[in-house]
Amino acid sequence: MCKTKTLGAVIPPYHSVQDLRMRYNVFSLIKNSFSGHKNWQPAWREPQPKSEYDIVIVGGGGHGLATAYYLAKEHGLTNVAVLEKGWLGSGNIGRNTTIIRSNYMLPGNNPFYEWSMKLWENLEQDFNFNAMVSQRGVLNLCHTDAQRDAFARRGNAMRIDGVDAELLDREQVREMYPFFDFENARFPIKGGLLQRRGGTVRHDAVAWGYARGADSRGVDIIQRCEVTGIHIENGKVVGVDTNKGFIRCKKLGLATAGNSSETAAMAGLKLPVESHVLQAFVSEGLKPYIDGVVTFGAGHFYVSQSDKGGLVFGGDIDGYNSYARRGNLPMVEHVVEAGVAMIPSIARVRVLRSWGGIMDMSMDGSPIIDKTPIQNLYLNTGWCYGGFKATPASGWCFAHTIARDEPHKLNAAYRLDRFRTGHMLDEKGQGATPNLH
Amino acid sequence: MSSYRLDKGGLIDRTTELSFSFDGKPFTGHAGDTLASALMANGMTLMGRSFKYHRPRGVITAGAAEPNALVELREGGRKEANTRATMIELYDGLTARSQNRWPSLNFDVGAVTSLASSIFVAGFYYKTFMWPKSFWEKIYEPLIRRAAGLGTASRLPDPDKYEKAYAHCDLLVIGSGPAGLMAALAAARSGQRVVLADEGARLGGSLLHEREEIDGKSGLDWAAGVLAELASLPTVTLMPRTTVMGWFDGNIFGAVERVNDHVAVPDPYEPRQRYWRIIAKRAVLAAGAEERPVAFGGNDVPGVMLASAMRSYANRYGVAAGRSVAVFANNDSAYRTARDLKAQGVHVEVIVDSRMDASADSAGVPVIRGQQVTDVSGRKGVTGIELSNGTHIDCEALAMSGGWSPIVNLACHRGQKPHWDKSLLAFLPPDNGPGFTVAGSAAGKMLLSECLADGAAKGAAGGKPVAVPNCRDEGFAIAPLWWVKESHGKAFIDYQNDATAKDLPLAAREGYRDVELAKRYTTTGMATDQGKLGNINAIAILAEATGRSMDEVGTTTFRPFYTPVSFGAFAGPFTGHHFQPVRKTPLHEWAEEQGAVFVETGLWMRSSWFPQDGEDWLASASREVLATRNGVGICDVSTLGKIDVQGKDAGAFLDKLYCNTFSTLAVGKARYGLMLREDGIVYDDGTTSRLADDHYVMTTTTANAAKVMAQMEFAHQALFPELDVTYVSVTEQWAQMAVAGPKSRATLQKIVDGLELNDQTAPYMAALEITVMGGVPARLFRLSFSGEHAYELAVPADYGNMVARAVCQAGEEFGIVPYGVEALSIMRIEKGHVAGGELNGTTTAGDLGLGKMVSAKKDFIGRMMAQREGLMDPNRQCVVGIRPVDPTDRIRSGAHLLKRDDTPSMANDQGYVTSVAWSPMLDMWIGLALLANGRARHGEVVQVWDGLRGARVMGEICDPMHFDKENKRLHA
Amino acid sequence: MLIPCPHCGTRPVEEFTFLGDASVTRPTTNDPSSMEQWYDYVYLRNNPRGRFDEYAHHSGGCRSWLVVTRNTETHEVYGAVTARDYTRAKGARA
Amino acid sequence: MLNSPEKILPRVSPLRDIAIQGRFGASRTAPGVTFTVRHPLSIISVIARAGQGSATAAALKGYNAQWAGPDQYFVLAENLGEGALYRDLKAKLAGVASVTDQSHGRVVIRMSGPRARAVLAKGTPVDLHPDQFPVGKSALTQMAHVGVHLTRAADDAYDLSVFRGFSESFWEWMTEQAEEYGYQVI
Ligand SMILES: Cc1cc2nc3c(=O)[nH]c(=O)nc-3n(C[C@H](O)[C@H](O)[C@H](O)COP(=O)(O)OP(=O)(O)OC[C@H]3O[C@@H](n4cnc5c(N)ncnc54)[C@H](O)[C@@H]3O)c2cc1C
Ligand SMILES: NC(=O)c1ccc[n+]([C@@H]2O[C@H](COP(=O)([O-])OP(=O)(O)OC[C@H]3O[C@@H](n4cnc5c(N)ncnc54)[C@H](O)[C@@H]3O)[C@@H](O)[C@H]2O)c1
Ligand SMILES: Cc1cc2nc3c(=O)[nH]c(=O)nc-3n(C[C@H](O)[C@H](O)[C@H](O)COP(=O)(O)O)c2cc1C
Ligand SMILES: [Zn+2]
Repeated sequence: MCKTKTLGAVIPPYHSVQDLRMRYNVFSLIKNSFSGHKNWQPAWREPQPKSEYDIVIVGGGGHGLATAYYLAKEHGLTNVAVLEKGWLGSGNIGRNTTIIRSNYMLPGNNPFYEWSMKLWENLEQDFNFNAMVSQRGVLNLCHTDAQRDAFARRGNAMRIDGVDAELLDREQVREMYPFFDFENARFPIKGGLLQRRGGTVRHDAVAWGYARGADSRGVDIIQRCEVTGIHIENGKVVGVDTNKGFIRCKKLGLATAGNSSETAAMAGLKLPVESHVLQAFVSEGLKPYIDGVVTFGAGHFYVSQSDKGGLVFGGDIDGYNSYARRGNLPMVEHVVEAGVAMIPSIARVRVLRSWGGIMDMSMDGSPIIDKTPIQNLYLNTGWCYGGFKATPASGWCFAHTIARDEPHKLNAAYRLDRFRTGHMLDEKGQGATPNLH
Repeated sequence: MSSYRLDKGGLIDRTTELSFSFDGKPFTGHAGDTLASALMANGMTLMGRSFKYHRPRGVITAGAAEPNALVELREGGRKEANTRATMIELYDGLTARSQNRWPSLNFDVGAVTSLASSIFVAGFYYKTFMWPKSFWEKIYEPLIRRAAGLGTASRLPDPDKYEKAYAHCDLLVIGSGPAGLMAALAAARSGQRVVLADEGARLGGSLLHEREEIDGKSGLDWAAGVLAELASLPTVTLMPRTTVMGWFDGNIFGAVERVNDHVAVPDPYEPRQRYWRIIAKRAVLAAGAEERPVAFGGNDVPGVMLASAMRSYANRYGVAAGRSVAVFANNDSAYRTARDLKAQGVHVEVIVDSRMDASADSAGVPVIRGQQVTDVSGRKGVTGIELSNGTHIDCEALAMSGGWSPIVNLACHRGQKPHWDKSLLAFLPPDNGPGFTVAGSAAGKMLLSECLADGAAKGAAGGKPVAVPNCRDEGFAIAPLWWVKESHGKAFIDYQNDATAKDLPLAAREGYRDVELAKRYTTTGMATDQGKLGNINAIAILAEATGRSMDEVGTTTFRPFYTPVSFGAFAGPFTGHHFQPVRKTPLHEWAEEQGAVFVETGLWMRSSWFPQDGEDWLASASREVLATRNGVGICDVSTLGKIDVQGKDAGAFLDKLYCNTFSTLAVGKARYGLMLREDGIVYDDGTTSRLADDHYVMTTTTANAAKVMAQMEFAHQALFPELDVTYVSVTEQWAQMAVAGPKSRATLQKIVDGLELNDQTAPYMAALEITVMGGVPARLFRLSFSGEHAYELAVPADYGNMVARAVCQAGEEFGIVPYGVEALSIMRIEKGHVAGGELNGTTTAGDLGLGKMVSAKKDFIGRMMAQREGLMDPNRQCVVGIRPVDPTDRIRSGAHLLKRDDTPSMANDQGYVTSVAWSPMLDMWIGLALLANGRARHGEVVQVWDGLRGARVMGEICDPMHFDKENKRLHA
Repeated sequence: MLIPCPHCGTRPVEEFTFLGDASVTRPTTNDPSSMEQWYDYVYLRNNPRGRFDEYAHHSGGCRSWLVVTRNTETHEVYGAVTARDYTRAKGARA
Repeated sequence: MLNSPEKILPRVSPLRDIAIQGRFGASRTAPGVTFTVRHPLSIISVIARAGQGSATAAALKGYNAQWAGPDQYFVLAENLGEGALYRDLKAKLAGVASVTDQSHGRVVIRMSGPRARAVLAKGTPVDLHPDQFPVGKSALTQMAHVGVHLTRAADDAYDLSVFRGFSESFWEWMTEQAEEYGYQVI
């Protein structure tokens, strides 16, 4: 056997607490290129967990990381750990179709999502990481008069609160996307609701940016650390069991998305949530084809194009409870049939890859950000397919709720007990059937 | 241009010449060629450009894993971007174009990016393009987008057809090499239903391009014999050109058969591709192994290719990759390339073997041991190689082999992880139990004899064994070599995405140490080939960089699809107008005769209005309303859901389903019913009639018919199984027409048999079984949605058109008109009846003004949850009528309501308009709305705010019943 | 996924519609004090990783409601009974 | 007067103008598939009342009763006159089963020929191997997004019964699937 030159020293994980991080910009990039990019600092440390934190956040997804970031940034709370059972961003933040929008219509929802949009609009400068926030426009197509009326209601609900919305007619849609099916469609396109400020964001970069931002403020992000139990004494949370040992904490926030039922069960709570698998897909890379985000109104299909050129698309959940991050063929067909119905020329484009994520489907399709009946235990769940766009506001509001021990006005409607009292936030009007939301 | 076509050999038909063009230039090839082999035969090594740096690229493989030689195939609506030249079977008239280059493949301006490649390292874009903020969307991103992407997709509809099909088998064999053939044979001989699928144009797997002997015959002849036997068995289905692209739950495999991708234009009766769902009791994966490259400088120069691919081009296609070639390997198998090429008369310069102790038979080709290729000279084609000791060797092509990776993809599609084998230097497939086993090289068997025996054993799976044929094995030995770090030039790991070996340690340094993070940060393995070639090298480099073992690093997640699948295949025939089935009512023909304009309502086509003399919808609908209210109109209401409910407990069952009571309904009568969901929200409404003691027929809204049926099935089977009741949809059995207006009775009287219609025989809410037109069985309901004296007449569907015509004839003297759903909707809004806009899944019975219907005496679905405080809140939005203060103003659906002087804001939002209509009776726009505490606000003037359409008018809140409040007409 | 319908034999998942946790039992009382039971029944769900009894409607086949026992992590299907039998058995246990 | 309204009004199949007789699709070989619209038919849905499953089955002996769900059947007959079979069964099964006339609500298409099974395989996931789906067996399934009651009528003949409103769409789909084998409509 012959010897090959090794890399030299093995690159160790970075434990040190002091912040050596250099700012990201074109100058630091050029500077580093002269040294073969050997001098970049890690974007985050890989610390061992301390035995105790003021606040432990379970779940290193978008919401958990954003929560930690805003706890540190907005509330000065930095003795915080984020515990993530997989790798950083391995959950839904790392597998969603990246759409952001604030086209909600219920009073409990709209201001929250609009706040999220505002945070997106300033995010990169805030955390010095290019997450490619790209306001390419989100267009929802309608195919019946009833759908148009519903869009009018929604669009007005947006406009009434100062959120941008435009109602397009058929010709205006055709102008934007002339190669959609306007000739032979089973359900003709009649128009659409456009939010120009909607768009896409590079999903992984959101996790990375928040992680880097939180870490640099002293938050410990601990990967491969699974929470297996929650310790409660006298109705009060005192700490969590993990595969890395017991970690004591004064407050505990659960932001575990599709796994919420499991983590809440560790505290003896049964949630109004089901876990469902949602598939997503990407096509082979193409030259610019679809400029914005478009959703089909006569079937389950939505699509946008990534900066790499892949058409990123998806549709409905598979429809059965699942913790497997993969779906089955019927939904693939269902989604693609709708895709070709909307864009006949797409038939010869090829689907490269499919994957799935586990959605925390709530009973009314709206999230929960709240305190729980257990003292110092806070809950963030119920995002269905829509939690990516919520990431900044969710983190912001959850941080507020934890830090102040009371919900912010923006998340006041996202109460855990709203089903008991009958104050549902049901944008779709489907009722307590999570797989219809 | 010199020819690289060898004088003899190969499985091509040299007597058939096919012409084709590449980038507009004409070429010829032979039947049996791929586009790649034909281009190579014509001396074309440059076939594409890479993603990021636009590096010149040629073929690397002879198969499905090809990352470089991607072309735009065909033209117009048939244009396909990113098609692998190595998989395109040549046909006469083929046209292809290179992609991701401008202005030409040979001279590509985009290649300037490689000048700045020291900046464009992995993840550079996360660190820059943030300033100034507005530049991202306007400047940076468009540039990135234009530079990225590969081929251009067509914007014309695809003219070809696609199909779907199911198959069932006892055993599915994936791959038709020696292992697959033996597996299929073993199962087939014991009478099992076998499907043998291979993505190749021809069955035989590696036997088509290796020179091996089995049972004293050439491997090719042996395979032909086995295939002939399989083909002769009725229980065997052979599926060439069929890629099994995914393994799914229930041992269901997805597969795509390329029925007509090898011809210019498919036969008009045949699909281009057929998508299969293969439901297999058992499956054997015999997909073989993928040879992998080595990372060294210039390992992407056109002319550097995998050793097995070079062998394949020589043996199968009779094409030499160059006039003089060199071989670089860390294992024995590449020696075959030297031997086979030499036997074909190609000059083989040297074998460079990274091992000191290599001992394979080089057939006289000189071997340099213990050396590595550090760099390749040449830009658009290899001119020579540089060794670690500084030696330069001239050659036109370089065959490389970094070892073999079993093709385990499918075995990992359901979440299982492969494990590392230290001696084979390969990830071996996980154990998935007896339902899905792996055989041959896919299971890490490197010797032919092992592949044959393994295939036979996995195929028989404990059943009757088959004799394993004899063969001579080639030895196999390997020593690790992933990355030649002395290289000066770029050493590529992921060719298409331009990820280099150095990107991985960089990712690790920056904290992206997990293999999944490194993948996402560097984009390694994310291109169209999904890392089939390079992922193992990436893992090894990352393992070394982070001091972990291969197993600790592990593979990234294997996902469907094994190779990319066209949208068309998944969609099948369900596109365009056939996206969903069309549902037509029994009166469709009649409505067409009447000039109906149809509208999609769910799957149904409903007549929407019946224009005369160029009327628009509003004029037509208004005329229809007036004619109906002043005389008589007829409307097709067949789409309403109709459910036949029978049994001793039919009444008790309906009492559970509806919030009001039906067990007390008299035979011969109908009653309006309101159905809630268990959460207390209104689900559906409709009338239900009692035809006999144990027989009801209920109607549902068109939209909810299927949902209500499922709800009934659930309620009965899961909640109240003790009830003796049956229910069956009779929606399609009956053609149903509403006949409405003051002259409706007189009209119907003319066709009703032997019954004088009056308020005694047919009072309001009567439900009668009668006959019409001299014996046609019919059901007559005296119901009204329009507020007029009206009936609904149902007749068996096959008679529908005739009966409707007869009604029209009968009403002629009264000026009968057909009216559509637009007119229907106007009349119901005039009467304040709630429909879809108000039954929106969030309203309660109280919100709809129907609170009185809710029984307090019995248990029914939704009873308890409807009593929650949030649903009883008097400030909830409830249904009101609304009309413009200035009758010339228009109100639109979806406008929001604000107090008279409030400024628009969410906090001030009071509700919204749910339905509007132009009322020809009142000569103004009227509407229904949901308004906070609305019932207490009749008479209040509010703003009707429609910022979306730039309108704001004042509206007056009123009773929802806009017209004929006393219901005089109903009882007239 | 293949579901063994007791009436139709084994059929693929595309013929079925799912409705989640089948372990819940509809309360038999309308007494105001039973509100909490009703809330539990309508809104709270068992949502385990692993073995799970769920309602499935053979909507594309015989239209029977079934209770399928399935692993939510591996999607392995252990079996299916009719909802009618399941409910009756539940009643018998209660 | 009640017996035969057909005398006054003929029953009109929804496929009357659609299922046109002739030879279609590929014509290299003899037609692989033959379609016939079986119209008019009497089709009666019979659903056993609680606990009356076997009584219902027994009462249907001698009828052409096709399984159509648990304790449910479609009883078919060539047209016996409007409502005749319905009235007959309703009387026989009083108290035992619910009887509903579906004669007009469903359309039955007979597909036969050597490639009939191949055409069906493009739509239904039901395994049509004769061991699994012998002559006389019925299945409820979905094809081309349409619910189908499928019965094997003979070795290479199948009856497909669909709701009438879907029949035209279904016909279009099914005949297109048969094109590659060539088909005739008789
Ligand atoms: C396919 C797909 C497409 C989507 N598309 C969109 C879209 O276009 N727009 C949009 O707005 N939303 C979309 N969503 C939804 C969105 O991704 C999610 O709602 C959102 O990401 C959820 O919040 P999160 O990022 O915190 O979740 P996650 O990233 O899932 O974070 C939860 C984390 O908790 C960890 N965890 C769980 N249990 C434990 C434990 N016991 N111990 C430690 N850690 C634990 C998990 O590993 C996970 O990393 C999509 C989702 C999917 C799956
Ligand atoms: N030169 C070497 O050292 C070396 C290395 C590895 C293998 N081998 C030899 O190669 C042979 C391997 O035999 P084998 O039968 O295992 O494999 P094979 O390579 O002969 O056949 C595999 C076949 O599977 C097909 N296939 C792969 N994935 C598919 C999919 N998803 N769908 C449809 N088809 C798919 C391929 O097109 C190929 O035809 C043996 O003779 C072995 O000795 C030699
Ligand atoms: C917006 C988006 C774009 C993606 N683009 C690609 C791509 O171009 N190539 C690729 O191989 N995967 C792509 N993926 C899929 C990922 O490789 C991966 O499958 C997904 O993030 C889920 O992770 P997992 O498959 O590791 O479970 C993309 C995913 C997302 C969310
Ligand atoms: Zn069934």
